[in-house]
Amino acid sequence: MTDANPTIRTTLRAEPAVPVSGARIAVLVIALAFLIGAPFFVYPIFLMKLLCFALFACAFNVLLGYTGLLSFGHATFFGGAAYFTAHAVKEWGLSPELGILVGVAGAALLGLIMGYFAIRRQGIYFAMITLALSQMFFFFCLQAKFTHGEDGIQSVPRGHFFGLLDLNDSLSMYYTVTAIFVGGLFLIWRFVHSPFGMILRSIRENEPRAISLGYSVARYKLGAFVFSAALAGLAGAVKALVFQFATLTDVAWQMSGEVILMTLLGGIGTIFGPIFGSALVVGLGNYLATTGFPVTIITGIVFMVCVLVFRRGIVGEINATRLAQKLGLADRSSG
Amino acid sequence: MTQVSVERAVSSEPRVVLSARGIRKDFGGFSAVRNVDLDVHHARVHALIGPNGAGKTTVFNLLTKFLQPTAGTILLMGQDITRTPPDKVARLGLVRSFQISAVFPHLSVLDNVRVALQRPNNLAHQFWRPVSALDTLNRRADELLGLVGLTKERDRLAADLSYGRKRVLEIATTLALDPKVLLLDEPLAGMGQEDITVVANLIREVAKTRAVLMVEHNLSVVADLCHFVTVLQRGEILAEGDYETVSRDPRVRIAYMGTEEA
Amino acid sequence: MTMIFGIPLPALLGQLLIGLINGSFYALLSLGLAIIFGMLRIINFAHGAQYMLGAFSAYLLLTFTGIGYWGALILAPILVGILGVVIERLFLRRLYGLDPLYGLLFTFGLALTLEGTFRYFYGSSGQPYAAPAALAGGTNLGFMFMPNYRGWVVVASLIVCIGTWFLIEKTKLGAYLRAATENATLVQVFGVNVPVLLTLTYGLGVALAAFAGVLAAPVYQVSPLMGSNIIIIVFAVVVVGGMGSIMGAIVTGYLLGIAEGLTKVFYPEASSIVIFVIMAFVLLLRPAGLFGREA
Amino acid sequence: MAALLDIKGLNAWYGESHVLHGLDMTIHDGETVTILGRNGVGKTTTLRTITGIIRSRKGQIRFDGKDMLSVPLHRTAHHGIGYVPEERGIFSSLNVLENLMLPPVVGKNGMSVEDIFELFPNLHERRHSPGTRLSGGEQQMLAIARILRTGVRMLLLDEPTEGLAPVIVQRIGEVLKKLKERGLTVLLVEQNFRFASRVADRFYLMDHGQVVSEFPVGELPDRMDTLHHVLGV
Amino acid sequence: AASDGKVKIGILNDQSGVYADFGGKSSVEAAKMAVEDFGGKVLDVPIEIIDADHQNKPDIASNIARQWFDTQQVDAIMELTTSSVALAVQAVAKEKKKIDIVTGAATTDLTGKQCSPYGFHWAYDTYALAVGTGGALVKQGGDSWFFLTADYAFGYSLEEQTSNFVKSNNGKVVGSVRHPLSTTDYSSFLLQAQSSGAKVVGLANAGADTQNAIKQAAEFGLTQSGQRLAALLFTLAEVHGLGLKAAQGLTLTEGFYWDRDDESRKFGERFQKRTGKMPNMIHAGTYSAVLQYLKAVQKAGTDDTEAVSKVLHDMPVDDVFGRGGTVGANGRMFHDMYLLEVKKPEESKKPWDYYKVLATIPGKDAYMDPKKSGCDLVK
Ligand SMILES: Nc1ncnc2c1ncn2[C@@H]1O[C@H](COP(=O)(O)OP(=O)(O)OP(=O)(O)O)[C@@H](O)[C@H]1O
Ligand SMILES: Nc1ncnc2c1ncn2[C@@H]1O[C@H](COP(=O)(O)OP(=O)(O)OP(=O)(O)O)[C@@H](O)[C@H]1O
Ligand SMILES: [Mg+2]
Ligand SMILES: [Mg+2]
Repeated sequence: MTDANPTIRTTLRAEPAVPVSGARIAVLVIALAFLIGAPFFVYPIFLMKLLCFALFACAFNVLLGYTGLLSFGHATFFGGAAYFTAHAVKEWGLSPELGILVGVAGAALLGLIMGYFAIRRQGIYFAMITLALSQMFFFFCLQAKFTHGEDGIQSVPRGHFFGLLDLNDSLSMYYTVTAIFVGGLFLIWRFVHSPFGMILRSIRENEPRAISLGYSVARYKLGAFVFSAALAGLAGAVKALVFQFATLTDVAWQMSGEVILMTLLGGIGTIFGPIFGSALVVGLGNYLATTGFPVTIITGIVFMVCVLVFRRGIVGEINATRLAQKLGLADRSSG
Repeated sequence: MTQVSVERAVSSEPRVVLSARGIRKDFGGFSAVRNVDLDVHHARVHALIGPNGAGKTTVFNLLTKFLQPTAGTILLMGQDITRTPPDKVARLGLVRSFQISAVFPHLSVLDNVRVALQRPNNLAHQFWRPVSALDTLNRRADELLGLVGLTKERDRLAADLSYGRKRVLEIATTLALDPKVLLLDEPLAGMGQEDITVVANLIREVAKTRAVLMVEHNLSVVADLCHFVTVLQRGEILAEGDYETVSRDPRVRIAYMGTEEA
Repeated sequence: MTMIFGIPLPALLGQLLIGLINGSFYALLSLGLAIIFGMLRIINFAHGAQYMLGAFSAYLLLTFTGIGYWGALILAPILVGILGVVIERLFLRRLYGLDPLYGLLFTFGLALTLEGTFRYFYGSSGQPYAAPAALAGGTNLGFMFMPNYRGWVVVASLIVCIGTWFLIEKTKLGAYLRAATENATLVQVFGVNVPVLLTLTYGLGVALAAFAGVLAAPVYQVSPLMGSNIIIIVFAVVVVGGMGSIMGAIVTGYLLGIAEGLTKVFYPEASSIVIFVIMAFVLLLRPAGLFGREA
Repeated sequence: MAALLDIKGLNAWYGESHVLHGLDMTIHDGETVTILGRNGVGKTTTLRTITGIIRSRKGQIRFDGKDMLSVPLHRTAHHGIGYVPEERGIFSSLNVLENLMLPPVVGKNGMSVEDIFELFPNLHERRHSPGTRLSGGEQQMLAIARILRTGVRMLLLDEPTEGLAPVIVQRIGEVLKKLKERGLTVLLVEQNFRFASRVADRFYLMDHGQVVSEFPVGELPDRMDTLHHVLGV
Repeated sequence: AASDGKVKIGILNDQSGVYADFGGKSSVEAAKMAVEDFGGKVLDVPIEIIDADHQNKPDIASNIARQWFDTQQVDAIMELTTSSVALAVQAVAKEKKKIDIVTGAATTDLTGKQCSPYGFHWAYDTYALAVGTGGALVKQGGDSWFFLTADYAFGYSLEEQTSNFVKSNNGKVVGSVRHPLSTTDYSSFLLQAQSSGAKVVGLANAGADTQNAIKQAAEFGLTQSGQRLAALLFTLAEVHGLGLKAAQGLTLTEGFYWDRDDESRKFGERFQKRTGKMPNMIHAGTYSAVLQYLKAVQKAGTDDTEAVSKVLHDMPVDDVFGRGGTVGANGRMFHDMYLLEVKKPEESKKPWDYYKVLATIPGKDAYMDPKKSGCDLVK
């Protein structure tokens, strides 16, 4: 294993489980209150978009932050699920919850296939393989009939959630999305801080040792990969319902780059970092759209600055401050 | 060093648990290991010594399947493991340590041991349960840490331990799996004298109920601890027998021990 | 006429040759990537953008100074190489010793910025650039009409590839570079000025990309996006060849170019993904790549 | 004898942590000097500070009369200092021969490749293998051999016997004696006390980043008690 | 009267991405020219133009569209480059009962299955391109065709529609080859086209793909050997990027050419002063769309969507772009299209003198009959 790199373990390091402190609970309560009240101040559809991307970034972070694997192909799961859900709801007439299920299952399946190939290698090889495979999927989507090429699947009906909640009402849509987001986030948190997550961490720390302890490393990595793919799919599926379309932009490799940026900006290996990161990226994209300043240049510069001076990301930097450590918001290892 | 320890474990049932026949490993044109036959017995400490580059670590890698042998067969408790992947071999009860210390640096000492305990206790796959589910392992983990004298360091990060202590931790982790056969690659290298004594005694203790195969350059420990010695040179077996026999062999003295008394 | 799989032999030969031309670009680009990765442990995502910069420099040299193709073939790689040197000095060197992922992410951002900038100033539809008069026209090879310029592309890329390979694998300089990859401090202790070496290496890799860019300018549209289209394919080439293997990068570049060319004849719909499919198979059968060094 | 290496009041830091606290040391031309000390007292750090790998340092280091503090890292070797690190530093992407030929020749009395292969026949046999495919002992030999070719005047050797078979340790001892005959100055860091006592002219005993005592090989028997106490040998 | 004291038009297009040259910032200029030409005020309230760069992302576009409609009192959105964006925004506009006029996207779905009572398609569509290049070129003698088709829905529909016209004009299609999107090297395909012996090689692709194919066709001497190259979606901006040397002899269809007559030249020159380049059909189309919208508001006497839409459907178009144009029940605007050939470098007398007009296709022939469009607004 010549590409094992010793620095990966020290620079991409995750927070260990920490006993819940008072300050943490306070932060959570405030966040929840904010989520509930937000649509009365901010544009709901923008909020929903934000939540979808935040969930996407968090799912991505499971892989990068907690397994040490940089996937450059996560758009496949995000955009793929969006297509599956859109198709299931529009063409098969499935209800939204079943549509989402189809999207998630599809993304998990894609994750299984891509993961099967990619986990054979580590580090940047892994990144490049996922990139190449997602490019294959892009071409598949481009050419497949059901995606309608560059038009995309349009006018996807939102329907009624569990036959009750009318999602065409933007508030009920918003609270549905919020519930899914919170649920997804909880799943991620639980996954990362579970016995399984513990094994993942040990693999990231020292793979040969984990093997010698009898763990079939490939299966654990694959498990993490599929989990991350499925949740990215959840985000994509919900997004398809929110916007009522699924298009090629979500499966293009630029989207994979964007989610990396979100995670990097917010803080790799932190639970809440990607949320801030995605808020910034999405907000920036929207804001720059009307300023006339080219978005790609700004995005590129943000990327470079982040890597050069800001590697821990927003939440990572906050966690590293004395105050955060004192309040028990931060973890033990990042100080 | 001719003294024989009185404490040597009496081998109650010297059955063969790990056996290799005619194993060979070629790297390109170069064969690092050739025609090596080995029998490792239950309840005995078996030493593998030899000059640097003789192929000791390679033999370890072959036995634990970290390397695939070019030829030969390996049996673990009668089961053919020649084609078995390394993690499976570990699950069958053949566990190794590494020549260069192998811990999980950013886990606490306790967690290092708990990770090893997770699998035998069926706590490895649960992604839906909280980590606190692992607290049931604490008792056993603390026991193991106590055994190697790491109780004080229980909550420190493994990375913060000194080299010698890391090696001790590695042994505790290995023991956590309760292996049938234990392969130790230079377990005492880099340890201070106190640790050497602790660990040597520990090896002696655990060997009462399992087989141990170890590579070691510290000949006084080998003399003290091992029931059987195999000397490897240039990938082949040069001599075998108990320490006295082997150390008197002139070929071994020339190839390995040197002319002076070690 | 001899037929192979229902394709006349001459046509097949023609397609093989075309594949080789395509492969010339892949080889040059993957060579540069492999060098930079091999020495700096950085996946140079900006390689495509630097290829584009090469082509654009040729165009700019022509428009603003009147320097034509031949001058640009020398000057553009030097200019872009110098830019590479500056980038390495100012930024990349801060990333050495970190996880290589950071290098990848940084150069990704760099690529976005470079492409964005050119798109901002030159639009997305590109700029015209013509082949030099000496290489205009074509030759009838019997089985196909071969534009002279394409013949030159093959020759030029072969020369540069072999020259670079020799420099890295067969000279002392190459040994320094490879050693510095692993332990730069120690090589410095031995008395070698490693920082300068690394800077030059990055410059060289970037210059190779720019060289490919100038070669490409008369064939492909000189456009800000030309690099981002090709770079992912080149990544796949490098994975197939085995990262860090110079020879691997070159040979695989040509081979995959040919494979792609043939796919365009037999099953054109798949020509965009054939390289990725090959990559998947190679990974299954030889995870280290065709030429990778791994036990 | 002239002082070849003259160190006064040397302090060195790893980031915040202060490791060397005013170290004094003088090595004369042609001497073999061994630094003894327990794990972590700063022996390796001393060598790394002399070569300049550790840049946050204060005090005085003079080599052959020249101030070394301002010399950039890649010029140290050219002044005549060769370093064999604890972890050996064999390059895996280079084969044995390339590893051997890697350091530029900086002085005229370097050994020829033939001499080196005669001294280490193993290396000759494996000369085309990748460097790190050698066993630990072979790598150690290669690391020493590599510096001998360059013709430095002074060799800094960090624990050359760690993890080596007794017979090899013995060979390295012989090599060091031969080097001494050739007039090389050697500063050796060793934990293997028996080995050190065979090759050294003089000893420094270190503790807490300082030299705590210094004595010639002749005084060794009288000092055994202190050494027992400090080193646990 | 205007509902909120002003009439506000949003230009939503790609300003930094692959289609930036299609319309981009210059289209905003075109829109402003229309406002000026109209007099800056309508129904005594000021007219305001705002714009945004949708980066080719439908989600950003639909977000902006919603915000414009809901919080910024935008009355109509125009241009909407690329079909995924156009369809998404048209859906939003329909839901919000607001007007959208598409000039930047090609898909006929906008006035077909996904048509909207408030949605209009102004400049061109795949059908018109097919009629122009496919139908008109056969009449000029190009009666055997070989297609180089981008391997996705857009390419297929261009190829299919074009071959229909080729066939219905008694031409024949001798073959076709599909190439993946973003292919850089076309030589294999060009060789196949060459050996097919077809008189016309039709490029059913777009953007950089078309440009590369044309450039390499010149290299392989396709036109010298008597074949004719026809680009199905190509505009002046791209011809400019390619240069006449590579583009000469190319046939294509556009809905506008600045050097058509005095009126268009005057418009072109004004536009060039402001943007540095001559307008293509998208720029001119956006100009026309804005102007016509303002006229409709004026005529309806209100900016109410229903009323203005009705006027837009009924009122003939008469401006530099849409001379004698009419609007169908499905929102399609019918106007003349031009079959154009790119001049040789030596034929070009002045900057931007790029085209010879081979034929004019009257509006009623250029576009699909609304009855056949599949739009359920057409009874
Ligand atoms: N890279 C480093 N960063 C921070 N502290 C370090 C680093 N390397 C060594 N140290 C610390 O500096 C002190 C001296 O280390 P040094 O390596 O010089 O010891 P040594 O005497 O060579 O020990 P040994 O016999 O184990 O090799 C030790 O306490 C060690 O923990
Ligand atoms: N992956 C490999 N490829 C090629 N040669 C190898 C490889 N691994 C080991 N070797 C060679 O095989 C021989 C035996 O190596 P091994 O590491 O087994 O020695 P060892 O007996 O453990 O030595 P030491 O006591 O120094 O650790 C050495 O000459 C080494 O160079
Ligand atoms: Mg070994
Ligand atoms: Mg040391």
